[in-house]
Amino acid sequence: MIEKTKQKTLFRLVLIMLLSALAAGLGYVVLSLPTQAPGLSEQVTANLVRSGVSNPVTAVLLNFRGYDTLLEMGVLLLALVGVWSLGGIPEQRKSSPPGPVLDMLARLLVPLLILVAGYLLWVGAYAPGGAFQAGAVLAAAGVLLLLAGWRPGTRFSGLPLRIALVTGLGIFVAVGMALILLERRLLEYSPSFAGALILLIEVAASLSIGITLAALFLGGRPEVEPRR
Amino acid sequence: MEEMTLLQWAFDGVLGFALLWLAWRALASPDLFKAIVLFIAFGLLMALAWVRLDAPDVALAEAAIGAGLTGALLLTALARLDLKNETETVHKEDNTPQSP
Amino acid sequence: MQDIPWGVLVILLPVIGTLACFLCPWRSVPLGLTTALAVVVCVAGLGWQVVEQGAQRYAIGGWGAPLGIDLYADGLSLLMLMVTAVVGLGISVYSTSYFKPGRSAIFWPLWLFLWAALNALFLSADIFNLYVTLELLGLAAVALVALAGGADALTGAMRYLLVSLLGSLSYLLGVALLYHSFGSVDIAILAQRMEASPTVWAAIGLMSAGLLLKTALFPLHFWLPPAHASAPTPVSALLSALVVKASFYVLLRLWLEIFPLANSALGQLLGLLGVVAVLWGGLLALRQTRLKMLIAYSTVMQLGYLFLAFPLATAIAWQGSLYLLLSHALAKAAMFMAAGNILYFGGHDRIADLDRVAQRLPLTLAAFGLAGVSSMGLPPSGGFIAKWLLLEASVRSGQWWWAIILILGGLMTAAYILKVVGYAFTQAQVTHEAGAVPAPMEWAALALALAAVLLGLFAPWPLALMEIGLPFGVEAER
Amino acid sequence: MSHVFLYALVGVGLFTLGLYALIVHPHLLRKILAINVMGSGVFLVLVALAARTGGAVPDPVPHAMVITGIVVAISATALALALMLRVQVEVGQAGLPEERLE
Repeated sequence: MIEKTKQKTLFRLVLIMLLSALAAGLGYVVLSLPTQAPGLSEQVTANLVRSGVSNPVTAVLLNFRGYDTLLEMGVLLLALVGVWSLGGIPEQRKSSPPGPVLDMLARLLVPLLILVAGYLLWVGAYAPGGAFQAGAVLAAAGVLLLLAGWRPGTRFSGLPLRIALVTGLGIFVAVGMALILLERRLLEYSPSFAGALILLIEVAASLSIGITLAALFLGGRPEVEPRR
Repeated sequence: MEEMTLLQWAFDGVLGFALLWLAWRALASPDLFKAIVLFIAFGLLMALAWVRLDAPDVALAEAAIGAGLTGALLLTALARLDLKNETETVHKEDNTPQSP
Repeated sequence: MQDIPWGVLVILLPVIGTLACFLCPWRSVPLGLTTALAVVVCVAGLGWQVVEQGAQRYAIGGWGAPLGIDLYADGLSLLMLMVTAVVGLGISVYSTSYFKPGRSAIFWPLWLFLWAALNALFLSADIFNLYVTLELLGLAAVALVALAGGADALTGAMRYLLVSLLGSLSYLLGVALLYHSFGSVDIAILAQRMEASPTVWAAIGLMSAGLLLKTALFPLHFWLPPAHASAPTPVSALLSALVVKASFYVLLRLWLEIFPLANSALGQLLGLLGVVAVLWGGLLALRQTRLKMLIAYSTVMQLGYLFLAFPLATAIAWQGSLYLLLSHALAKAAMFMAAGNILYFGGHDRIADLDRVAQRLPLTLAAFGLAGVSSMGLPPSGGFIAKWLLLEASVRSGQWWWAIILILGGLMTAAYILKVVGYAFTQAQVTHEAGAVPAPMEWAALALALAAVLLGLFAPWPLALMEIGLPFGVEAER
Repeated sequence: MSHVFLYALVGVGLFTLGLYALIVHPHLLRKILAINVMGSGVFLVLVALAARTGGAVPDPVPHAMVITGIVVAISATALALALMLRVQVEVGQAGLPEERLE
């Protein structure tokens, strides 16, 4: 037993030394970088007019590097499919009935959060905000509802829920495919339509993000399987 | 870039140190609940750091997703963990004093 | 025909298939099979395009690197897509009989997601986009391993998830350093701007370490055997055949395109680790008592061979390594499927109790044997061509000692393959009642094993594909 | 200017701190926390160094990358937590078998 503890301490000491060396090396490397580097900011600024939005981060996320975002919507949906596939996740041990305070809080905050989400979505075109932030706020509203004891009804938890979950990725892919059919490139928006298309994708994306994140919080798959 | 004032230096220093300290405490504190709460606090300070680095979009995403929803996920997972067999073990787990 | 962006379809079709399977779980088998066939057609279309017109670059959104993301298809990516399509089709057919309807509805969306991730990874020309595809791939693979349920599979999946995330983060830190050094994440642009500096060395180290962890090169292989052996059989097949190869592909691309300066000492180290992987994997494979564990350790061993090209670093060596990757993908998928059939048939995979499998499952044993021939590197299989190329490369570059390991490894492989085949012919002490194995499962295994052998008979064709776009450069002297 | 490098160094520190915790702590919940701390470290390096443009506005491309990364991180965390709960049901502890939570 003592031998084992000794080994453990020795292991940790060696590990700490190795990791300190790693940190020192990485720190040196970071400090050796030049103090001025424009990165891609000039190109982004130059092409911002054609991107359809004026917030550069939104432009990168949904236009210049929109393909990354498409795949990332896939990652989010995949996580949910994965969690559902595990099945049988234990419920919370004691589900104490939510008190009146929580109930009131939910009634008060949920509409407010939905408003905030809508605002963030709209403002994302030209100021900080956008689909992910809006989706996260929507998810917060959903989590609050779940905490207050609300559960999706059986009518909602089948096909309608699944449709809501895939809308974000679905619209994204549909827009991409439609552009290909119009003999443009994947996700190549014409500057005059870019703003509208981005907004369409963002609305669908934030809805799906919100519901996906709330569903991840709920954990296991709702009991009802969609039926034909 | 703008001239650095002493106050800004102090702010950056304190924030950087607080980030490292909170991360260390979140990873080393023996109580898992406390660890998660510290991790949420860490996420909120990260959001502050993003604001300081002129990244408001990232700050919003971090506050909502990184701190808020991740925290909710962690807490509900902890509530669902069957701690009957682990109550002692979880506390014992980190008995050994740590230095990172 | 000429203008159809086949590469984009190859990525988007499996995503669409996933969404369809997710929305209509009760129809997932026909939807999934249709998608699989459509993807195979699109890969063929892309192949035709690349053969006719040479390497293809496609700027998504019309922006072009460095601002946008490019897709790039040359001979190397095309061959990876093709082997994925062939193995993917085999796995799709196999799984129609393997999974019961309830499981099947869960399997298909995950598998099609994984397929989309693989195709996106092989076509990506952008190191940050590669990070996203790696995460997509890792999460899908983990969820598929966990599908088996039970303590072994779940802990295997958990360990795999942690390892996969650690590898991705290490890779991402390297990406951050490269972006902030050169202002781009496009591979071609990085290749032009590359110059040696401490930052570049750190990036090489971080990215390589992350990818080696995901590729399970010795000594970072510890997570692979439990995860691969405990997964459902179609999943074991696709993990060993394709998923570990994906991170190897990324490593290969980086080494060929943006890290050529690292070839010297680090290449020797990787070669040495490869040698140890071959010996260690072979030794442990010999000692296994369960068939699926044996095959999983054989993967650890075969992955070691792939790294023998790094110290040699000539065009022939890279071609040999890629050839080995292709034939191993086919052979290993066939081998896992054969093992799955035996497991399905007898209810266990203890090697010592393989009760006269030869008489009862002749097709399955034939598949196992043919896949074994390719793994040993016997003519006329794809494994033979691969080892021949590596042998030639090592003799030509005067580093003949790498050749010894090829022969030694072949002998070890022969030993454990023959051990299994031997037990399959003998009668066990306890005879088993056995269920019938559905025909698609047997034929899928045999078809892939035959493909591994055919890869050797038709060697000039893949070798010609490897020249498109010159991913491996030009051989200095002939 | 140099506060950029301060934050980048903090990022490096968080990365190594997380790596240490990931290796030494057997409890899965803590391993998941450790992965998240490592991720935050990488994101900090990405965003901090993006402020070296010399102008008022930092480079937006790493910002977008980090937002992508944050979403990937929460997806992975959700899957990991669900898997941890299943492991606990099957194995009886939220740890990997070779590392007993003694």
